[in-house]
Amino acid sequence: MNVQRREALKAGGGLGLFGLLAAAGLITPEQARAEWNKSAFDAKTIEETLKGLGAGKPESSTEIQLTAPDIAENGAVVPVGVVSTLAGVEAIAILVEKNPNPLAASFTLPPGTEAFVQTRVKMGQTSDVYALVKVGGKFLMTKKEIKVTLGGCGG
Amino acid sequence: MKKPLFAASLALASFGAHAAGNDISAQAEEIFRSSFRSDNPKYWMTRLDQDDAMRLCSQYKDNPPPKVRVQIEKAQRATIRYPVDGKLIGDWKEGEKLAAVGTGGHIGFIQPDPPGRLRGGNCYACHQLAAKEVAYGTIGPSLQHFGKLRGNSDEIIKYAYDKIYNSNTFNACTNMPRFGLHNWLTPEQITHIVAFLVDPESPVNKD
Amino acid sequence: MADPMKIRASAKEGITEVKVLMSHEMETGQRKDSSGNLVPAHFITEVSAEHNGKQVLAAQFGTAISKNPYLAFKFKGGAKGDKLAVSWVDSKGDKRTDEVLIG
Amino acid sequence: MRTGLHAVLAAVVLGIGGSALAQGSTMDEITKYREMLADGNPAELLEMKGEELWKKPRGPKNVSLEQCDMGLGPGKLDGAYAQLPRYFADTKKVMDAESRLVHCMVTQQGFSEAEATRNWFSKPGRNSDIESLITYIGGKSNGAKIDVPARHPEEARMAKVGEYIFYRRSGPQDFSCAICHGQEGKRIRLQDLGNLTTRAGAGTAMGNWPSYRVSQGTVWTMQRRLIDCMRQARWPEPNYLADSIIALEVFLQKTASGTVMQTPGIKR
Repeated sequence: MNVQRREALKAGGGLGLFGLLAAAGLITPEQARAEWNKSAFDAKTIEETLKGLGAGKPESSTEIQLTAPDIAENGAVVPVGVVSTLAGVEAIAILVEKNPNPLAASFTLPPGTEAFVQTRVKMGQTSDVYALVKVGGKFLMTKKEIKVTLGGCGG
Repeated sequence: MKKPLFAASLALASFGAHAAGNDISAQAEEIFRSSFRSDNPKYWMTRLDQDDAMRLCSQYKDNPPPKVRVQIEKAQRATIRYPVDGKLIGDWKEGEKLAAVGTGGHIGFIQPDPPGRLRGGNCYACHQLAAKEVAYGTIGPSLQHFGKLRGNSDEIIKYAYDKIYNSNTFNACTNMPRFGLHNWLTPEQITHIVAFLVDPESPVNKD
Repeated sequence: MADPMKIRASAKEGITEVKVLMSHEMETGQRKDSSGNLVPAHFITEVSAEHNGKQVLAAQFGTAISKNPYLAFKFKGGAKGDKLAVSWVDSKGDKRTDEVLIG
Repeated sequence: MRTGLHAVLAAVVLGIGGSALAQGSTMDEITKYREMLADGNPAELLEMKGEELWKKPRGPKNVSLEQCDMGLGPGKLDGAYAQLPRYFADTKKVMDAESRLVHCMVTQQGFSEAEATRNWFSKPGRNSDIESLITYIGGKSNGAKIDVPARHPEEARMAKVGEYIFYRRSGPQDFSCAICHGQEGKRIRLQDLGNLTTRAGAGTAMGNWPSYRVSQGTVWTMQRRLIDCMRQARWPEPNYLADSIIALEVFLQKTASGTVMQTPGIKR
């Protein structure tokens, strides 16, 4: 790791990661994103979350695919991926409707990054999971239900 | 629930002396017993005690010869107790809850149950029951449509009650726990599970 | 200090695929400890990946991302031997950057 | 089938195949779930950490574990885990990977046994060096054949003790290991249960540990796995590194011998 960056990171304090990277000259100020989107992550319903993300009422689209199993063997780790065939996807978000805070993650994709992300989320119970995609300033979505099942030995 | 779960089985009348196994069993039992902390509460350690059925089943790797089998089944039948009011069929909704609960009864220092942890029958661990529960095990037979297929005659109800209370009555050394014998479930709770199995309104028979 | 990440980055037919495992507890703030007290939330909030210094992904995480987070993504370009760096920062200000060469 | 009524009931039961189709797709989805997790196993994080701990001078004597003899000679780790437990002449005991590792931490690094085993498993906010080290040591046998023939008289004795414990029933649920792990093709809820009395079944079970448990958020060692089986049987917990656990391991590894290890694994 580059020494200069290490120092910059150490000195970072309250700047936020992307502010920091900008300060270290690693990314341009345009690339430095907003601070962590507290209002969206703290939201308790899908509607509030969409509002927090500035997504309004997204239309559903068949050009977005949510890759996840229909059934999760355990809710602590549920693999979820989002892929889209749409060109110019700018952002992707993953929402779990019945979690205390639906928003699990949001991704900003600079030009050149494919509309493809995979991660793993926690699910407290069986729920609809939403994949939200921003393309050309417009929001689209798809959703699917993932069943969370119990194990046998009784915890 | 501080009462030893095991009280009932310890009180069982003994038949037959300690299994006369091969050389290794006495030594193995000693090694097993010495694996536990000496400061474990006494009632924890009673869970390592074996009644005659356990000892014989262990000795014969759960496949006892016919004579021993009959002996076990007869002795186990004598342990069954019924609710005071004699009613063997309860509330299927309560039974449905009990069938799904797999928690309870854990002891030890690493991950004991938190206070007030529910204890259930954990039926789905081994049996298919209501169609809507897809996460069921297959150690035991499917019990879906139990009542639909068998009706709810007194005979069937008593069979279901007895089987849950002491499974070894019908099948010595079966995998199924003896829920009533060990006070794991109360007679009343067993009647609820019986209702879950036989009541025509229960999701076991509806869907 | 935070434990290192495990990063795999491989270039194939003009596309680089990146897979990252981060070592982090990802406490939700809703779990109770053995004495019944809530354990405060502590989770990775932001992740950034750069290819030769140019950002190729920015992510924001909430508490619902699983313990020891996994993240995979793809970008156009990238050649064997290029640098790929991933950084994260968490809700307590802890941070970590690791770098690999694209293989 | 000891009574007439029971025979009738059993026959009815066998006739039920109603939702076999639906269940097929359930298991397909569970398979998909497991496949999606297999790529990017967080156990790799512990493996990295374990390697660092293995090579780093530590303890009162400030030496690394690189001269530790896991059974194939000092520092020889490749394939060592797959041949454990085994009899060690220097201690005159049958030891598994964990008891041997602790032995090295005590004799070579100078830790007391209490210090070495204090954090034998992790909890949120408390790391376990043993977990990381065993993940690393286990990983060094990935692809190796399990080979525990138990020919030494002490190993043979432990295998017999293990077999006894495997079938030993007690507790408020009448459990033994064999109840869940003595038959072919069974599941508890949706988790497949290996038949540990067969080579293939024991191989699948033994060859995947150490394994990352997604429900626990960490790697479980074989000691942890077996001690927790006993907890789930509603028994008290055996002590860490107890002979009864090592005996079970000898019995299971002997049965599994000839199968190939795929570790670290990832499980529910």
